[in-house]
Amino acid sequence: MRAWLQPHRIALGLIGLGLVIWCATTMRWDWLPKYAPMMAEGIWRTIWLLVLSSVLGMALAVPLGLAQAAGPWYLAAPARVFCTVIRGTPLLLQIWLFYYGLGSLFPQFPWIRQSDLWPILRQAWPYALLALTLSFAGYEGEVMRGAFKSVPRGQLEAARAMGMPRHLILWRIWLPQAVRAVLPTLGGETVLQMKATPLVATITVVEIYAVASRVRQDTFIVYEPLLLLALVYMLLAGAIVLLFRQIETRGPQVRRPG
Amino acid sequence: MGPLDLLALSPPGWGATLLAGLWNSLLIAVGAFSLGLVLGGLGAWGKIHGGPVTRDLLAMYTTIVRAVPELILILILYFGVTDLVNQVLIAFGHERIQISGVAAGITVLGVVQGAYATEVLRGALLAVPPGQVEAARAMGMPPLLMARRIIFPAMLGLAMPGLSNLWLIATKDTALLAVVGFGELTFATRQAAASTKAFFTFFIAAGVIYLILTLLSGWVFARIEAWARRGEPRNAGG
Amino acid sequence: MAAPAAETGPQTASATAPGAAREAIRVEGLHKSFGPHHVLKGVDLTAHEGDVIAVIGGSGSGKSTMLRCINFLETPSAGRVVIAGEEVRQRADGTCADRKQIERIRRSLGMVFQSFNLWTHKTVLENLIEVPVHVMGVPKAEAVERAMALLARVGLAEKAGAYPAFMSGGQQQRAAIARALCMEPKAMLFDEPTSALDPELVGEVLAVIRALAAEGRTMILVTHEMKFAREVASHVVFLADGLVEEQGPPERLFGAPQSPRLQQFLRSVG
Amino acid sequence: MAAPAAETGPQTASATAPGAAREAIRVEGLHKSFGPHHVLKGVDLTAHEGDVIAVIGGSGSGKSTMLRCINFLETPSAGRVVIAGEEVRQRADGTCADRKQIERIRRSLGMVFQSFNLWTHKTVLENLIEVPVHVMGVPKAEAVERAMALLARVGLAEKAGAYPAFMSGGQQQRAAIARALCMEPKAMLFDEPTSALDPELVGEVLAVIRALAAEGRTMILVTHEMKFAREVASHVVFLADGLVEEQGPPERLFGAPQSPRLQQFLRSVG
Amino acid sequence: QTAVKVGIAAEAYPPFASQDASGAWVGWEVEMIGAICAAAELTCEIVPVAWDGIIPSLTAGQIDAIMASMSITEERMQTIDFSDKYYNTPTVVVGAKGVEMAPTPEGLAGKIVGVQVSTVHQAYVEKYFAPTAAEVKTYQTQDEANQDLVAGRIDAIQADSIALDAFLATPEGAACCEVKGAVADDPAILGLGVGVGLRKGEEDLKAAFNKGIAAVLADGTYDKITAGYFASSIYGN
Ligand SMILES: Nc1ncnc2c1ncn2[C@@H]1O[C@H](COP(=O)(O)OP(=O)(O)OP(=O)(O)O)[C@@H](O)[C@H]1O
Ligand SMILES: Nc1ncnc2c1ncn2[C@@H]1O[C@H](COP(=O)(O)OP(=O)(O)OP(=O)(O)O)[C@@H](O)[C@H]1O
Ligand SMILES: [Mg+2]
Ligand SMILES: [Mg+2]
Repeated sequence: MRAWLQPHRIALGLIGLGLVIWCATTMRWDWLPKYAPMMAEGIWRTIWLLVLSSVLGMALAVPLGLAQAAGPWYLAAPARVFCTVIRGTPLLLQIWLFYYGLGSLFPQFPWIRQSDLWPILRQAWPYALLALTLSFAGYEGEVMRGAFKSVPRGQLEAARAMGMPRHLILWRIWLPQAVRAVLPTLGGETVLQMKATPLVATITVVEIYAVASRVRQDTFIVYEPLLLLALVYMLLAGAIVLLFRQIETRGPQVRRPG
Repeated sequence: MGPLDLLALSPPGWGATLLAGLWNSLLIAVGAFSLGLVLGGLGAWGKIHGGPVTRDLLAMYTTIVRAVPELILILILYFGVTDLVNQVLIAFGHERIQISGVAAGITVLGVVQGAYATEVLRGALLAVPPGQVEAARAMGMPPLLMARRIIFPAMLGLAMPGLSNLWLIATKDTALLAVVGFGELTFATRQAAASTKAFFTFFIAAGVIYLILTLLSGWVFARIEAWARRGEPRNAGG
Repeated sequence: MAAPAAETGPQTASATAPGAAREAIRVEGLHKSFGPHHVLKGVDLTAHEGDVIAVIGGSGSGKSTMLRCINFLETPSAGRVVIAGEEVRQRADGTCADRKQIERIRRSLGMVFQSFNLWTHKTVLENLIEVPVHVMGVPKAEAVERAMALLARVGLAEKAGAYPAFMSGGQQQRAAIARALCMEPKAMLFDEPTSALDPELVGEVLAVIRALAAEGRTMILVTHEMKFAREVASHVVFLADGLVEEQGPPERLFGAPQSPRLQQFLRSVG
Repeated sequence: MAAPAAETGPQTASATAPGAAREAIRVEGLHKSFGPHHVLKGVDLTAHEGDVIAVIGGSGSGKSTMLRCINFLETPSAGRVVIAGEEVRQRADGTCADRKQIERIRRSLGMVFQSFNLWTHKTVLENLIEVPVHVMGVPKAEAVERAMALLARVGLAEKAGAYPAFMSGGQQQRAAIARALCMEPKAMLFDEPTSALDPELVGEVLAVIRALAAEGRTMILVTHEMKFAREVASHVVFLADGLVEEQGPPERLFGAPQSPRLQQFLRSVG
Repeated sequence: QTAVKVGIAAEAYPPFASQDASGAWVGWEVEMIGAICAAAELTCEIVPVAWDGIIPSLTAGQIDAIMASMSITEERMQTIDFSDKYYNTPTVVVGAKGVEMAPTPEGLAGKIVGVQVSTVHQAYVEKYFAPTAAEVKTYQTQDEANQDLVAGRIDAIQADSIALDAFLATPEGAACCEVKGAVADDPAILGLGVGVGLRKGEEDLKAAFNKGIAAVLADGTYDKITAGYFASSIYGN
């Protein structure tokens, strides 16, 4: 607690508070009541899209990274191609291809339209989630490739020499050390993912950014909705940063020379 | 008109427009990425070795700048700040000034890239075995030389994937500069698509251009990484 | 490269064979090249249960490489390895063919690395109980108890919660020895297990190794300390130029070395 | 913590002082704590030019820490360090105050680490010429020539182009020694420089150290090999429990140890 | 004559304003800017600005007026001023062929209606159809809404007749869909039309634009330009 009461932190806090008060008093917030429910819904949608796509994407990124770092060529090559294509094309394009390309093929098959899946396939969020997940997997697969490579060989040899089965080595030695090395990068990539979610508005999934844009278009008020949006994003990013710092401070602190 | 006519280099084909857009995108991406690297390097160094005030300020920098959408930053910098400066200038009887939209765009993108690069480089910096640094220190290397000759090469291998991600993001984030009236690849694509209604043709064309760009830069990044990892034995399959 | 038939030449080795003792580790015609660099040129070695074999030789003569080939951390370019009567199955390119088999075999071979290779993200205690608990299914409480006993034995009880990066060289080495022992392996491969230890602790390790040998466990250890080799080993192997140059009981090897290479090597010990 | 005034008690040390020889390294009242763990509790040590001081002591007794405090790789909790008559300027918190000064001093102190710490992304030759060329401004051709001569001396000439990760333990250690020598420092700090070397090479290193001492260079070396200490050192320091327990010429220390701790420590050497 | 910088949206919006491959701006609105400015005796310079930056540009003084098919709404009038309308297209509902529906709350009951976000149509749909419709989906562009109608993921779209006529003229539009009729007028939402956006308080400029609009309507210039693009007048009633 005392750590928070350092002079410079108090000063920064006061500056921040001043800014908030200035914004609250001199700017226009009369639109807020009308759009508040929409914003709440948007925030919720942003959060679950972010959480689900990051978790699923990371789950895909690990095998993708591993295959490239140490896999046989028949696994490494497809993983490599996947990551290159995903990282190499705009996410917007991917979202479009999934929704307007893949998604609009389904209705042409009557049996799909009749099936129980249709109410889900008809909606946009599955495509949004799919596109975001694959995108995250592509970027993080690349990060994990480097991370897996960076674990010193001796660490793995020790595990191998003790007869650890491969999956255990991966799970208990290789992955933890690899993830540790790239935690700051992963934290940044998660924040990037948060900022990539607005693209799903193009396929009618309305999250917080789209709500803010709509307020801007409806009312032509420029800065206020964006500032509110920034605040929401800052809170989310703060949560992400805290989460990652929490993980980072577990385990040994890096020994910093003199 | 068929897709090939639409993509022809001279009007009514849009090829020249797209290529000009690509060139602009590259200019901005290179500018922003370079600025980001410099800021990221300084930020990472400060986060690890700086005092408590430096660290808190940098934490704010990375958290806020990464969190706030680039659109807001550029609107505030390009319109808000210009407006403010102009009001002051006019109050004192001076002429209005006009910030260059491109400069504002590169600055904003670079500052944002810097925040991400800070974290990428910080992770890589922390992963450099302390013994490597100690050896340099014990031999009396000055910090800058040590950073350049020992630490930088040692962290490069791990930083490369994160940096290459950032580079690719920089090439695509240039779309933001449409707000300040700058036509780069994404904007040119949309323009062409909307004018001709040939959405599919142009988006695929842009996708292919980006993909080629990715392959080329991927090759460069891979070469750098291989060079950085030349002294490391390969981790064979588990 | 296909494994050539085991040669039986003057270098063929059999550690003192007191009839009854069964073979624990046998290496036949082991070759290993790193690119153009031919490090092992046909090493043969047999260890019976309860044997303590000391491997000596110049720096870079391939001692560590040989040890690493025994549990296939390094893929032999040619040759075969038989552990407790069971041959490690190899593919045509020399890599082991049966993952399950090699994992089982490795669990019966404790290894202490020259560079320790403690897991940096785990405390000493976690390093010790990792394999017993997560691979061999020992209940955690039991593994912790055994680990703490071993740590106390090597004088590291109060470092149980420390991370390896914050320990002295000798402490890391002792932790690495304790980690290998914690698996209760049937045989042990030690790569210079006393390089970072002071004379008192060397004596401790000597006692541990003797106790293990008395239990019938087999040990192969690479060492540079001739005194240690003489005291601990039942059999000494001198490696030079990728081949077993000379071997035999320590008294003979140190007392009356035959080959000029070994004589020269031992001269500097004085 | 402010550095307390240097105490002069029974532990104060002065390595054989033949009047004329100037002081090369002096450490006074050195304390070092890692958190609650008090490792060094007031070490005093003086080395004159041409002295070879062997530091012995149990594992974890603080030998490496002491060596690392001398060139401020570790910040002393208290105490001062004087190199060639020049005191290292410290801030109130013990860190060195003058970067330029400490860098200059470090360049005059070659250090060989217990864990070698060769730069993994540079070949052996590049490791050797790095500091001479890029810090001290030696022309590259000259540095390469000197480096190759040193590598030949430690028997590593044909490994000049190899990366450290692909070399044996002993090869790495020799490369680390050569790297320190390549700077032509006035004094050397060796942390167990022979731990990974076979007897032949130990003899080589011994010869190198003697030659350096004859040139008037000062050396402090931590070692576990009593035989080596006896042969190489002009003065031996026994560290126990964070203090200099006993010191003196090797004949006296090994021949007639006074303190029970040292007697006990040496008993195991046999 | 006063110099006026007229901002247009940099995003193409044919046939009102779009760039051809050589970079020149063409379209009904572009011609209309010239005509209105001439009639209002203003020296106009066209400045393309991306939609996201168009309002900040206006308030920061980098442009003085906006003519970018900007619908007049009560909400927007609290932030900026508008001139009189200079066009207002009829609003229609388009649905899949062979499906019974009418552009009324009852006719669209249980249907999924697509509409472009932040348009008067969205306001209209949310007021009249949302209570009975199964769902209202909002799209960033009209083209995306059209695509989804083709794909069958929505049942109907509401938009201005010009945009939808263009869509129904394409092969896929013609194959799948047809106009279901014009919606009932609600002048408060649909009747305000499209006007010139101006900074608040610039009454002189507003008067000048109003004068110019009245003049082109009166002297036939308006109809002449319109004839080059559309089959009938788009001024509305
Ligand atoms: N960075 C550190 N953080 C915390 N404790 C440390 C750190 N470095 C060393 N220690 C502790 O300080 C003590 C002395 O360590 P030091 O490395 O100096 O021992 P040493 O005498 O060199 O032993 P050895 O002969 O085993 O190398 C040990 O108990 C060690 O665990
Ligand atoms: N991964 C590798 N790639 C290339 N060469 C290697 C590799 N590992 C070892 N070598 C080389 O093989 C030779 C034998 O190495 P090894 O580590 O077995 O020596 P050693 O007998 O253990 O020596 P030491 O006593 O110094 O540890 C050395 O010349 C070394 O440089
Ligand atoms: Mg070895
Ligand atoms: Mg030590």
